[in-house]
Amino acid sequence: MSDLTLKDLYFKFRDPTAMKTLAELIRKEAKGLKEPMRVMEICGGHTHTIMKYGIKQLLPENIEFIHGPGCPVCVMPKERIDHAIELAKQDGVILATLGDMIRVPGSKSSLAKVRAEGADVRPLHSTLDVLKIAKENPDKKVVFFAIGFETTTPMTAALMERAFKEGIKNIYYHINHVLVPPPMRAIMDSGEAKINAFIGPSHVSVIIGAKSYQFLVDSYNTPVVVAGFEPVDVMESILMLVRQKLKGEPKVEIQYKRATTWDGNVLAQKMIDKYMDVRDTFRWRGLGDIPKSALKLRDEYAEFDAEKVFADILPNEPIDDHKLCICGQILRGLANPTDCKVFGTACTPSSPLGSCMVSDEGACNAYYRYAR
Amino acid sequence: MSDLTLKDLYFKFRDPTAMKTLAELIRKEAKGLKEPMRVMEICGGHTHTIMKYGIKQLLPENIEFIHGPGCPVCVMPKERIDHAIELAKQDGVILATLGDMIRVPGSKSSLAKVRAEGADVRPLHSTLDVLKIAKENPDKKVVFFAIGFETTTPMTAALMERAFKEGIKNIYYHINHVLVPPPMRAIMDSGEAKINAFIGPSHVSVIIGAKSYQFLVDSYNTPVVVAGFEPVDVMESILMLVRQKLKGEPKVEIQYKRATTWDGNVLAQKMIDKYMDVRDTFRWRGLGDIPKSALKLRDEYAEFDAEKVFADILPNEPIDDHKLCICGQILRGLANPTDCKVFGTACTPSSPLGSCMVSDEGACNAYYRYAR
Amino acid sequence: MCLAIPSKVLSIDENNIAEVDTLGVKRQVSLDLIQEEVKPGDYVLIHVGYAMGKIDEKEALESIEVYKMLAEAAMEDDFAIDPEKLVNEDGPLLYKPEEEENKQ
Amino acid sequence: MCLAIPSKVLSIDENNIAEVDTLGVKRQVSLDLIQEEVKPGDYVLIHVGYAMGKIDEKEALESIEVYKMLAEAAMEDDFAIDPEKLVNEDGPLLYKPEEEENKQ
Amino acid sequence: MKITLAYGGGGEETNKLIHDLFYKNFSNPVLESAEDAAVVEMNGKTAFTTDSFTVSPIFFNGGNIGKLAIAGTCNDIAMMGAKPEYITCGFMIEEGLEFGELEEIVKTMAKELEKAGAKIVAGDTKVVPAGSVDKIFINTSGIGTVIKPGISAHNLKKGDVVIVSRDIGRHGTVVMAHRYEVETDIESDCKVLWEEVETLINAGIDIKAMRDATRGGLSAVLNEWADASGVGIEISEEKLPISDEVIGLCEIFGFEPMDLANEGTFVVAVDAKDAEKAEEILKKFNSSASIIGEVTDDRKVVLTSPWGSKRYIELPKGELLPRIC
Amino acid sequence: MKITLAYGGGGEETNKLIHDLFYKNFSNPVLESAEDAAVVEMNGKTAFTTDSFTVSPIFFNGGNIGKLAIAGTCNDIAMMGAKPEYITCGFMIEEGLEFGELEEIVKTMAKELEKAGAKIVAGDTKVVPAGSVDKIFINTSGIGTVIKPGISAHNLKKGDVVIVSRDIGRHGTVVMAHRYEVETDIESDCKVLWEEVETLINAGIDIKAMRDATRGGLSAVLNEWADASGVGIEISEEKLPISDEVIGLCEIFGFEPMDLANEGTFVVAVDAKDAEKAEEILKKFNSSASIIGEVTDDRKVVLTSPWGSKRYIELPKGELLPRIC
Ligand code: SF4
Ligand code: SF4
Ligand SMILES: [Mg+2]
Ligand SMILES: [Mg+2]
Ligand SMILES: [Mg+2]
Ligand SMILES: [Mg+2]
Ligand SMILES: [Mg+2]
Ligand SMILES: [Mg+2]
Ligand SMILES: [Mg+2]
Ligand SMILES: [Mg+2]
Ligand SMILES: [Mg+2]
Ligand SMILES: [Mg+2]
Repeated sequence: MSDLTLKDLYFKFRDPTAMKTLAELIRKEAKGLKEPMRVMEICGGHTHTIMKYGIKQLLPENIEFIHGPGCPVCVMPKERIDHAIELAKQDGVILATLGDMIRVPGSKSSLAKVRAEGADVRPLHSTLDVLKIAKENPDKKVVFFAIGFETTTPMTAALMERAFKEGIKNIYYHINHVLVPPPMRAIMDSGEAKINAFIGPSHVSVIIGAKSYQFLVDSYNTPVVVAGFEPVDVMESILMLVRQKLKGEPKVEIQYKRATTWDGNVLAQKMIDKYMDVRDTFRWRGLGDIPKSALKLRDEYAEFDAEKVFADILPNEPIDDHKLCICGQILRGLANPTDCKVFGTACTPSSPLGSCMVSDEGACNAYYRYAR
Repeated sequence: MSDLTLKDLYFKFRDPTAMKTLAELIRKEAKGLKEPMRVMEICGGHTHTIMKYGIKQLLPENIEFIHGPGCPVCVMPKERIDHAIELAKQDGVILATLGDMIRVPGSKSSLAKVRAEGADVRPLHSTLDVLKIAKENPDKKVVFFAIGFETTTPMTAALMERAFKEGIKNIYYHINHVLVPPPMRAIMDSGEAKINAFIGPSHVSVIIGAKSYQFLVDSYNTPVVVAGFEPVDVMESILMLVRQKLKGEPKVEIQYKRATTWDGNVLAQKMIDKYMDVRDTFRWRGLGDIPKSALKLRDEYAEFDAEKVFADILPNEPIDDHKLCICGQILRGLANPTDCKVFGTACTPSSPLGSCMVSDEGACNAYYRYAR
Repeated sequence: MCLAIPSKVLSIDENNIAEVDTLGVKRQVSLDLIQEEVKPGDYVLIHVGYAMGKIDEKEALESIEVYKMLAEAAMEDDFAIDPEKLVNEDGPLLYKPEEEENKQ
Repeated sequence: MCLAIPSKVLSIDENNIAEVDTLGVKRQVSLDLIQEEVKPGDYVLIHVGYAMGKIDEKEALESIEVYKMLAEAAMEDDFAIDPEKLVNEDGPLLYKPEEEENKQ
Repeated sequence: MKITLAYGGGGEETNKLIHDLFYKNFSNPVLESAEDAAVVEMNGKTAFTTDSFTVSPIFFNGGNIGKLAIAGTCNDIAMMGAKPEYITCGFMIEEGLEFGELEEIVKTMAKELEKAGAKIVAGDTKVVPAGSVDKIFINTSGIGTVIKPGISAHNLKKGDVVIVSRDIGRHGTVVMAHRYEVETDIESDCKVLWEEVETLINAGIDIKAMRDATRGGLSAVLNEWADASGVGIEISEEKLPISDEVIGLCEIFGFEPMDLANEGTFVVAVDAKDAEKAEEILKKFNSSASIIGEVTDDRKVVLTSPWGSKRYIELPKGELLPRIC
Repeated sequence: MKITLAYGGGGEETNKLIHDLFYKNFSNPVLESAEDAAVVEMNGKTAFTTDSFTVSPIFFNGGNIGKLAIAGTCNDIAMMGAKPEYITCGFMIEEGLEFGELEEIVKTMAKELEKAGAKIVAGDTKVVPAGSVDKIFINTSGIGTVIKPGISAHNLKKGDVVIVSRDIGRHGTVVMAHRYEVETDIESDCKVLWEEVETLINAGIDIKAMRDATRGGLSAVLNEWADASGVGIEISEEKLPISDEVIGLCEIFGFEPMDLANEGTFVVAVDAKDAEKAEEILKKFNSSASIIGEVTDDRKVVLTSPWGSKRYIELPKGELLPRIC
């Protein structure tokens, strides 16, 4: 076996012949399926891969995708987006957040708009940049609006660790980290979506480990394959799901073996646990209240918790989606973007009505960009 | 007599017929002078009027002008210009000063240059703006670089009065206010300049009163006419000096009666006295050390005295003029700008070698602009 | 620093700040350095944001009157002016004895 | 937030910051979240400024090998692939029994 | 509504801005063909010029930056005896500018273009992050066919007469008044001058040189002419038209009216035989138009006072700063 | 030495800058005549265009803002089948810019002009207070005689072949790498393209449309063409030339190479019969030149993957922001 090169890690997993071969294998083997396979890809990254690489076009009709609530921007309710906007508008506050947040519309504005009005909003590519911003602006309050699933949560914790170690006291954390398993359970419990197979997230799983999906097998008898994020990964995972179906023995399998283990990144898990604990409940956009589905700062860090420090300026009334928007149903696996009446007309990536149209990972956005 | 209009105050004192008539009268009467009349106009404002309105061209050959040290920018030694520059370069300092100071070269740079390099320098038109700047920038130290003869000094005092009344604590004062009578005495004592008549300043006199020049009559037997700043004022004053000469009775006369009195603005004098007292000595550019010729903040305001607060960063070594520059002689009344070898060649208003070329009031500048 | 500008007072506010007019250009200046009463319509000399003195209208008008007489005399003689003719009730024009009185 | 990028470690400094290369683009990332030893030449997954996991080279190469065999089989049959022919010493390709073992 | 960075991305929002605002107001087929470059028919001598407009404030008494941008470039073309025909326009916009302000600027430009009889045929829009530009800069460039060739700053001869088209220093006064926070009702002279120029040309005036007295004011024009033609120019102070407010502002800040910028005022040098006729024509457009002096051979620009004193007029120097001395 | 506000006053210092820097480097008689507008001779169809350059950083791998300013405007002219001839140049400079930096920019411009065979005939310089512009903006406008008429975005017909002149996304990669503080050795493609265009014209290639794929990248060009001509365009992903570093940057930040800006890369649509000849010519200038697809009639821009899946290519939307999702 020759040595691995960096290019291999990209291009070998986008190999055209492998794609065509896997498509042929899936088409052949899927003929044996007794009922249509309704696969939910949990992660928005996979939604993106499926749309960008036209994977649906390679699959037979009895394999269907249901897009899961796997975009952290899309599942944030408007009142929390409003928090980011309110915080950014405060004098003396620099709001730092991941680039994806900049365009998301809250109830009245967006970070892009308040920035145009003079707010100091910094789109980050690396959480480490927050340290730099805080050091360069000692007289400002830097609010880090932290968002993301378990993939991103450890980086927030690691940032806190480093900030405390360096004695930096002007960073405030607004924690919007959500968890993948609870909404899965909620969707399966409601039973509406009729999902009978799962593609498990790539990078969430690197952190939490494949074991975290065992409950889907145990409680709902549904197969799970933890898949890589390249097109070949997804195709291979589909094939693995088909084969599980044919064999009739659901289990959690890992296709993404080059990066995922059964137990995940234990150090990262500990780091999260040090700084954050689970909220009693959290309101998801489209899905409503889900118990124990999100994280918050531990009480001992209350003085750095932006939700507490800025409590008096943060609105907390729940704000519902635009009446015509069916993001909620899409996020629950009950509808496709194309079912929405305003998809591509009143709602486009440049003037989105709902959150699924905003983020590049959102189902509506991905449909708009790649498959209208 | 009809009512006075604002336009009268300008245009009646620039009246062409009056100018021509006065010229004719002066020409006629000056024929009787026994020796050439060597008139020093003390104030740079008069230098400006004389050059701009071509007054020399209207006078007979036996009336000569000698330009006095009456430009406060020109008489500031380079080490004090360097103070302004050093202060402007400090982090967290806003340097506010009158517009005239911006281009003056210090030993290595100028306020215009350090501003181009990022320093926060504010050219003021009104001292009151300092209050506004200080209020808008509570986290900055606003240094007011105060410069000027007795005309301008009361405004610095009035600024301090108002700042203290309003409880503004972030203004620091760098006092460069100089006095008119002491250099007059120094020049007369040296005897080199052979001055036998004076045109007294317009606006300095509004503050200090015409009485302040009585010593020139008493000690040096030299006539003084306090003149307005318009061309007709200057012409009338020349005529008055000629007539004093003819009569042989030197005294202090006021031509500028519409604004000057014998005692001056007593309130302004008190205001100065409240905040400032006289320095033991002050180094004048070109004239050297002159005792009791400048003001400083009273000790009780030491905490707002920029010379004290920033003492450790302010250079104090005397810095001499460019070797070729004869500003010193010009300021002492011993030479004319055209006597300087580099006048109009190496030294021009856009790259001045000496201070007399910098300020619009400076003799070299006025010569360059109006009379090369 | 000797540029001071004659201006007309338009109004005065409760902080002793006057709005003044300079040939159609209006600005705010402080009257804190003037002891005498100032009222709208008065003329003041302005320097770096402050009125530094009132203008004595009578004196100004007198000067203007003298220049007018000068001009008239000049016109008559086509500028071949005879100083001796330039007199009014106070004596010779442009050189009035009252200056003496001021000194005490 | 699931975009994580395979990158090669070039060097590691005293603050546990690594310089990594992504197809010719170099940047600094923190190794604070990796328990295992990381050395230059290793491959890591990068997310928002941190390495979040090492890439198992053996597993990656195995996958690549399988895809290569797949491609060869496909070429032979002009994509009319017989799944039964896609086997190696471990059993059928793409569905290896060892997955079972991991679960404990 | 505020302009966000998205409007400068070159994508959907940029296109929207171009269509809904620019095409709508500047509407013409060449512009709307949206090619990389406009294609127009030109034949013979063609005047070509550019100016960038960075004025602060962007709205002022008598105009806005858009009016300036059209007048400025059309005037530079007109000054060469050419008819302003085709204009390009580059907007550099700060994130956060009010859409309504941009719209007002664009509408003003459209109105001025109509007066000039010119068309915008190509454009470019950039939106830059807050702090990277002060609200909006506009560049305009323009081309036009030379109707009367041979007009040049190099053409002045002794005895030619110099005329100014109206009272000087207005635009500079308006801008300085804003910058230094004094108030005045005076309006900028900002205006397209093609009509005046066309009338002079049609009347057969023997125009030697023309120049709009923009930045640097009348002083700059006269010095540049003297320099380019190797002549002197003597101006009579009495004849210089200047409004009271301009004098007032100059008194306050220690400026010279001749150094202040104009944006709709030009200087024209004509053969002496045509001077009065030219003055008369210009007076019809603005009654303050005036013969101000004549060309001499002593290579200096000289101002003569009403009492006969002379002084030099220099090219303005350095930044225009208020002085107290 | 730093540029101070005095250099923008329109007086002596401005003149010094113009003479010592601009005239010296851009030297030609029309420019040096220093009239209000340049007068040049044009005959027939004339391409006229403008662009403002606001790039940050002003110096980057493979060029600087000056190189961009010349290449950008010359290329827009060339894209109409016209020879870039006369250029105007407006500098908007922030007080405090290093004189040496300005000088380097100007020298680069002079070098690019020479390659393009074009001349700067008119210019304008503004210096604005610190904070009013980010270091320097440059506007260039240009005119040139159309050599091959009829090239237009409206001309595409089904069956025409689309060729890209080299690998895409380089300039955008260089700028984004700087903005988001990652390092790469890749150079911007920034370049004057007239030589390539002239060679195609001289070879008699039946060019339908040409466009340089600047802001908005290849995606914008293809969508604009489809829209203007009422056609579709189908591109093969396999044939798209993209360098590893561009892919690497896109992986990191979640961008699409087709959305990234180019500054010396153009797309040309030719009649199918000439496609291979055109590709061959372009390969002589850059070996990565490639036929990438063809014109269809379904009014969409479609990218076909190597395994036959199709997806739409949209006009890029909004600000290009790095994404984590
Ligand atoms: S298209 Fe827009 S409105 Fe419709 S579901 Fe998607 S995000 Fe909501
Ligand atoms: S011309 Fe210049 S160098 Fe000469 S005396 Fe005047 S200021 Fe000094
Ligand atoms: Mg183009
Ligand atoms: Mg121009
Ligand atoms: Mg112009
Ligand atoms: Mg453009
Ligand atoms: Mg601004
Ligand atoms: Mg001009
Ligand atoms: Mg263009
Ligand atoms: Mg272009
Ligand atoms: Mg210009
Ligand atoms: Mg800057």
